[in-house]
Amino acid sequence: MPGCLWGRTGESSVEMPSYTILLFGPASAAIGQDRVTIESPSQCTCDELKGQVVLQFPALETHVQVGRLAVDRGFANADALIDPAAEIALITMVSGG
Amino acid sequence: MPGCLWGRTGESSVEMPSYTILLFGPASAAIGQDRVTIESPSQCTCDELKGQVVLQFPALETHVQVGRLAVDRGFANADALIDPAAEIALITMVSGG
Amino acid sequence: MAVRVRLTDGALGGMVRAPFTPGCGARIMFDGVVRPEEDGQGITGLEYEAYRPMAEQQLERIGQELVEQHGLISMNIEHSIGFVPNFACSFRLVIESAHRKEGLRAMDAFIDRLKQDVPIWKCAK
Amino acid sequence: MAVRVRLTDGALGGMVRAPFTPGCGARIMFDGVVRPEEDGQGITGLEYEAYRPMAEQQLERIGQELVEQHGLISMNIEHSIGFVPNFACSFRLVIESAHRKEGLRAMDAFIDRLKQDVPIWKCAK
Repeated sequence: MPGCLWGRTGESSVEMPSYTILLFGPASAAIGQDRVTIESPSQCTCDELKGQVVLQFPALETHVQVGRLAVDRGFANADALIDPAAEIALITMVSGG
Repeated sequence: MPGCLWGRTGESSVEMPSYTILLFGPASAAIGQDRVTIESPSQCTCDELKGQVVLQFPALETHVQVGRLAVDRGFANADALIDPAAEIALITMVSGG
Repeated sequence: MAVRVRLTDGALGGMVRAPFTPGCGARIMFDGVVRPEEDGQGITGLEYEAYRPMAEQQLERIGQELVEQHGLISMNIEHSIGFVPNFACSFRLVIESAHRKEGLRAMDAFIDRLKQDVPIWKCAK
Repeated sequence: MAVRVRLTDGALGGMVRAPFTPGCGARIMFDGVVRPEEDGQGITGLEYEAYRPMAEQQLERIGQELVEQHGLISMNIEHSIGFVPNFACSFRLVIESAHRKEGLRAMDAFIDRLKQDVPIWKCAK
């Protein structure tokens, strides 16, 4: 039940995790920013975070579809739980060489 | 019937063709010469000429076996008739590069 | 260290010819060159952008993998960042190996991986 | 002329980097290097002997064939004749092509043909 916080009444509510995602190349150009910040109701897997990006930044949809997330400079698996403190980047279709 | 010359009695006998064959690398080293001359009873095909080389220079046998003849700087087919005036070379196993 | 990686600002210049590493029987050098058109359109060059720390790490990782897999002697990888004009070199890969076959295979494999897994993007200008 | 052939006395020195030919997206350079042993025996170098006119003609012919077959832009072929010491370069092949794939394939094919059909012999010294 995401969003439902049991117990410890009287304490401040649990902070929603906030993810900063670095953008490069075409993705960065698409929204004119080199990063986006995503507020999520709970800690996300890689695929969930991609879903949140699309929800909150629809202009990035095609980039997210063809892209992968890198976490601390390595590609993350789809179901890997992502630490909000990690260095996260959206790696869209690359074109080096 | 090689060697049998019909007709035109009284003329000088037909000259036996003489082939000069250039040698290189291991073949040249094997007999300490950079060429051999082969007297043949008649004009030879490539394979016949190789046979004559082995007959007249047995030390070249293994080189002839692995080698090919070049005629005027191109590899000759086994059954090609070879002009004694051509530039002929024995190309043994090469090892460039 | 068998693998060296460098990201360089602008076009790659001529390489100083290093002596051959002992054991090397084949050195293969690949220069990727900017062509004056992209998708049929005339351009003046390509602008490369990288996620630098990850690009360096990926190039190093892919290099190490291929050095081990193919038993290479050394791999030297250089890629441009920023603007590279037409007819200039934006990527260079130098592989030393005992024999040519493994060097050629590794070169092909490296460039496939570069175009798939290294966070560098180009933009026609 | 897309194919250039040169037989050179002794080791091949550093090559002057020619500008890339228009259309070239990939330049691949292969250096064949003399290794200090042959069949497990230490050597000081290799002595190359050639049937020069045929070697030149064959290198040119094989080059032309591969340029046509793979649609290459240029091929530059250089081979040493005479003594080449250990750790020096005795053979160099530079191929320019629009893309890397055909260049790498042609390079491999060329060296196969060289080792089969070009009258050059080496002798360990």
